[in-house]
Amino acid sequence: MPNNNAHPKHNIDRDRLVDLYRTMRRIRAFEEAAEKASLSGQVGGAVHLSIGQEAVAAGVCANLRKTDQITTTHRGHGHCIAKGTDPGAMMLELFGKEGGTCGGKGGSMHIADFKVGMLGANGVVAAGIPIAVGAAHGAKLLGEDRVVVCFFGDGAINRGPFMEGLNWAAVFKLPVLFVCEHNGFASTTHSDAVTAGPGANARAESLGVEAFTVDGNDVAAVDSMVGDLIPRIRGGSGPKFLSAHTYRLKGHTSVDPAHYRDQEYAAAQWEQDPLRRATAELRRLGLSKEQLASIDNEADAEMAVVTDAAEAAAPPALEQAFADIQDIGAPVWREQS
Amino acid sequence: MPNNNAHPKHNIDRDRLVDLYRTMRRIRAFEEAAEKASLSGQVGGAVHLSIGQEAVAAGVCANLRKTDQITTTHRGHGHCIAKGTDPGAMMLELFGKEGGTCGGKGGSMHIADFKVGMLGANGVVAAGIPIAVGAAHGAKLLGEDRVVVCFFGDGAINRGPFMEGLNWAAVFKLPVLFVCEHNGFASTTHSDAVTAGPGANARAESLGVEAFTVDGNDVAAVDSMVGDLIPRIRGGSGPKFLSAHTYRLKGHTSVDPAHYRDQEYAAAQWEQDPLRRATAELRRLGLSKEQLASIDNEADAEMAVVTDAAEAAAPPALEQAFADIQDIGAPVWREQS
Amino acid sequence: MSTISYQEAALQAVAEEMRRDRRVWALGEDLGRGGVFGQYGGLLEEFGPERIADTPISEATIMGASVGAALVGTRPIVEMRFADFALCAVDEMVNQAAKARFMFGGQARVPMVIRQPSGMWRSSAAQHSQSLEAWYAHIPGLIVVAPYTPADNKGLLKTAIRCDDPVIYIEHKDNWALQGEVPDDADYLVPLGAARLARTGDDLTLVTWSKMVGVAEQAAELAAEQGIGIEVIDLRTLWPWDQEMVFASVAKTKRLMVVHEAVQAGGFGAEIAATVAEHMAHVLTAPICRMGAPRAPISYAKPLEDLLRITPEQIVATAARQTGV
Amino acid sequence: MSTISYQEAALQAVAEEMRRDRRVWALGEDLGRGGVFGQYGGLLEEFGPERIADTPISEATIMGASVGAALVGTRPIVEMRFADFALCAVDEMVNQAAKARFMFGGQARVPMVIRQPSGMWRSSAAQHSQSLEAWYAHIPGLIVVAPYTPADNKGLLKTAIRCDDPVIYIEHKDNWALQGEVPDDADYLVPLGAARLARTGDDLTLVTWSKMVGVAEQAAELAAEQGIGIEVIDLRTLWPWDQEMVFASVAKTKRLMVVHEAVQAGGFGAEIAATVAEHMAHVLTAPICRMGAPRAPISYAKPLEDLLRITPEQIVATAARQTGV
Ligand SMILES: Cc1ncc(C[n+]2csc(CCOP(=O)(O)OP(=O)(O)O)c2C)c(N)n1
Ligand SMILES: Cc1ncc(C[n+]2csc(CCOP(=O)(O)OP(=O)(O)O)c2C)c(N)n1
Ligand SMILES: [Mg+2]
Ligand SMILES: [Mg+2]
Repeated sequence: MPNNNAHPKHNIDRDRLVDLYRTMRRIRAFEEAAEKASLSGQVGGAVHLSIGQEAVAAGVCANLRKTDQITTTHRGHGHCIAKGTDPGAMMLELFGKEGGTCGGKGGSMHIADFKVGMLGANGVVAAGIPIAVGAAHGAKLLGEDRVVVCFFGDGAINRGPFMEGLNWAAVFKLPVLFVCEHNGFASTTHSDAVTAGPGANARAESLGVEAFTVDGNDVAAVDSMVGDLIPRIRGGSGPKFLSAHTYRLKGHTSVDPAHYRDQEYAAAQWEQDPLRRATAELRRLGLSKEQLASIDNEADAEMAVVTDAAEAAAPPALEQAFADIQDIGAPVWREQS
Repeated sequence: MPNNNAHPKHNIDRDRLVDLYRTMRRIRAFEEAAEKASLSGQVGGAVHLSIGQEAVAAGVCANLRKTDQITTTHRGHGHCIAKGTDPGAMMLELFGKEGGTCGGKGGSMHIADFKVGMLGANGVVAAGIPIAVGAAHGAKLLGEDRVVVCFFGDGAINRGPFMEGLNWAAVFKLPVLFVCEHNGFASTTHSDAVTAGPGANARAESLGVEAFTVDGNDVAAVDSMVGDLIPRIRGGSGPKFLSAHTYRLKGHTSVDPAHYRDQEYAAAQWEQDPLRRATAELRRLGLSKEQLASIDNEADAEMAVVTDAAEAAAPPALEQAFADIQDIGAPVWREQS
Repeated sequence: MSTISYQEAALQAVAEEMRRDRRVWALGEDLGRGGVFGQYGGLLEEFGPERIADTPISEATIMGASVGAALVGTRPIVEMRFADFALCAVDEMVNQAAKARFMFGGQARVPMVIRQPSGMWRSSAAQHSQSLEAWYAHIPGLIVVAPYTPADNKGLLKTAIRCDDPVIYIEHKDNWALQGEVPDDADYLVPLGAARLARTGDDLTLVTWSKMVGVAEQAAELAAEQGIGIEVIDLRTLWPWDQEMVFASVAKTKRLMVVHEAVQAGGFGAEIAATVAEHMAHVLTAPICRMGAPRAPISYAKPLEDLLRITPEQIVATAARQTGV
Repeated sequence: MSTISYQEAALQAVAEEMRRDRRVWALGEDLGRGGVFGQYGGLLEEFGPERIADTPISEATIMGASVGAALVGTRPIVEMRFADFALCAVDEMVNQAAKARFMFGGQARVPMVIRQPSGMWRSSAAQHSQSLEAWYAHIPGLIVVAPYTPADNKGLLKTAIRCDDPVIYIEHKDNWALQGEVPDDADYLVPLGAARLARTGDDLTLVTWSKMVGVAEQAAELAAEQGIGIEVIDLRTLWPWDQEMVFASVAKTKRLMVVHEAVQAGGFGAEIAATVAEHMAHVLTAPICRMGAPRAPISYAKPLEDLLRITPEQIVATAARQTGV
């Protein structure tokens, strides 16, 4: 049995790490802005932050083509940005405004951006798994050269569609990379407490899907591992599974103080913040503090601009409430008093 | 890792094997009668025969107490008889008559007999798994000393509730024995063709449920293996999983000629008929042809009697169509023209 | 025109559409052996296992993977085997397939046909006999079709396959053998949302669908002997339903009866009855009347099962009361 | 009597019933931290993790295991978190829980309460906002309850827990904070199947339930200023529903309006409207009228979401048309 749990030796190129860092920083800046807007009430609905988990999004998506596709979850801002979705359109979506990725009709949990291969976040845990598998099935049927990456959490591996979807991908030998972001929590529950057996990888292997593990807070490690896996999947070797171990530095939603976790442990986890670790590595590779600060500032500035724009933007036209339901049998819009 | 795949050495007592043989023979006789009644149109609905798989039912249930419980599937006649359900009531049920296990309202796919711990067959593949797990959960909550056995097929291991149910049983450390009857088929499909990975046991182990394999056509082997497992489960060691390898000698339903399978292979499988194998073993242990024939004849006679009785029995009173729906809000029976 | 069965008509529809459009494929359990009712017979031989895909027993993923495959441009025909098993895939049908287009702001479409063989059939008992069309009619984003004639099963299935939105396609299990004249034309399409006037009559409008159309026609025949003219409307599509035809008929007959096999309480008949009550109360000369099943699970024993079946005689008796004849 | 919230009332009901009957337990995700809306707050401390059970994210098995646990004599309270997630457990609810008693010929009972927080709530979008009570009312074997007042949320939840049949228990997410007088009595029970006359009036009977009761009461207030007397009936239990009270009220007012948050097409309002049309056409002086949501998924953006909310003003305008004032 190959040792799938070893971290690949990575000797990352400085420019590549700068790019990965920039992606992570942009995700962080976006979510910090989203968090503020959520707490101030400008953004409605539930907002799930991936702060602390950015290395997975950045490291995975850096290895994808624009024509490749992903599905994600309720905690998907990072995956969207890393796959190339415009944060401006995303912020408009969070604010429920015209010009949002979904015209303001989906919100944080339903961001989608088909033109960059982002097939949708999902409000139902594990529901994106069969959808990703089906997208890969579709690619195979259409003879299109695409890989589909399916992101989900450690809580999702206890839902039936997880097992069904992996078995399906293996039976039909589909080009899917399953990425389980193991952040320790299923909402306010420690995922360990409700998950039996040796873990996600054993489940994947038992379903015929070769499984790998990576330090999900080490962006270079994720990049290297996925850089190895994607060409194999593209080459027709069937689905693969990757467990990325990380930590959710914030609560389940923007308003969850997460009192249920060991506060000392949680605080200590900030040492493992993937941004902090990448910063250290970049400094080691010779990047100056000023160069790093300029990336940070650029990201913050970008997100300040999109937030201001989202605040100022118009709400969707009311008739959008009845648009894009179905071609026949949908309600007819009538201006109301 | 313990070698769970070895057949346990069994040195079975002759009397015990006679009892197991008798159970198997009664199941066979019941199903041969049911098959005839189905083909003649006296029994409606779908009838799924377990002919060739009797050793699993007999070998497992011989190790259960009356207070222990089981759930089964669409192919459950054998499990019912082995658990102690009266074949007379079962045959009445198949004929849709008064006095049937379910008053004629369930039919072959919904036989239940709570007084002997038979919690129900099920028309939905894998649906019995969470129900069995819940019955065990209930036993634990109520502090009752019971083991629950959950029977299902190799096709069921591709449904989500299979995975969810096993994880649940392991998380809550419930007294359940999962028995997967691997008969090679999921309806008309070879189960291998739609099942990825190394098999049911690997799936179970990955979910934290220790798994074992047995030759499901060797009733003494099943008996011995389960005789070992049940006390451990009863002792609080948590759920266990058993794959019983067997073969469905008939079609999926009584009317399925099973043209889709290799006819030569299928014919050869009759050599492995558990009844035939037990006969040989009993002969080796000194049972005479006559003694065996008398068991066979007794079983046939018993089932002839119950079939005649079922044929002659009255249909359920019409008002039963509206009975036992719910205490309030159920339709009121009115004699119709 | 050829005289073929309801089942053969569906088979023709699928084969023709698969020939016409490479993106169309079918998936479900046992399809390679023709499907559980033979309604895919021979398709594997023509189209191969990629497009007539045998699946694991994984209803949630049959449905969910179809949503994904539809989102990226294929056109899956999803076989659920029995409508009852679709209950293992409701999140995928209702939270995903029905909502994706809207929720994503119109970026993508979900062209899929979800075949759900329905209804009471030969003592199949409570878990293999349900008629749940009312559920799907209640869900925004879904189209609901329930053909009765073989011709409609060809024309509507073809239209459903060409439709860019998800369609719940309900075939009645008791109809597979029903024979009828079916156009041979590979472009024979029946529009969604249009009812079929099965029989004209002056005294009472009877709206129904699926297998009950045949029962209603028999009832109309019997009623005619008693001098009651029943106009039978075969709704064919439940959502959107043909209000225009129903209203026009009620305007003429001034009486409405709705008949369906499904449970009456909360059945789709309630929607039709309520809509007519709201809009046509002024023309009605008799109270609206619904006939559906009692709110009871379906029994296995034949006499009990039969008790839940609506008969032509019951319809005639009710029609006689309603028309005062 | 104490003034407490809808959420606290439910908490009281569960705690009291768990004290009273050791067989009662609750299971679902995150219950140990009080549940997603705090409606289980503090119960873990009193009853321990066996009876306030944190589960995996396995809706199908939360439901299915509860069926098994109910069949053997426990009385599970099943928390589905959002009604939308119950769609991951429909086989278990509809094919198993609802049918087991009947299908097994009355050998066993399935006493379980399935809590489904429902309805639109703070821009929760299409997958966290649905009202699907009509579905469950259509299924034989299920009881359906949708309380509006805090007192009813105590009394009905207690009755539901004591009920020997499966109960779909629908709490409106926008109601959690609603304050009201609630009896302290640990034996305060509200009977299933009995509606509540929320307000009397002579001109129009308005039947509604759940959060819409409050909206209807506001509408009645406004309408009274215009001289229209609206009688508001809070149905509370949808199946079985209180025909007697509705019929008596319609006999008096001679007009019926049904209002619900759920999609109007195929909503439970259709059942009430149809039943009244069938039985009381002779007394009605105006057409029946339903007000429900358009058949559209629920948008995230607040102005679009609001568009699907029925307002007191809309009800008054409709009532004015209906009563000709
Ligand atoms: C089917 C379903 N059940 C429950 C929920 C509520 N819920 C939303 S997120 C979540 C936790 C998910 O945990 P995990 O998969 O690990 O993702 P994470 O939040 O950690 O990113 C839960 C229970 C849901 N959205 N869908
Ligand atoms: C959820 C569901 N899907 C499909 C079916 C139809 N069906 C009945 S039995 C069966 C095959 C089951 O195979 P297996 O679990 O191996 O049991 P076996 O028939 O071999 O005993 C299928 C697909 C069903 N009853 N329920
Ligand atoms: Mg997690
Ligand atoms: Mg099998």
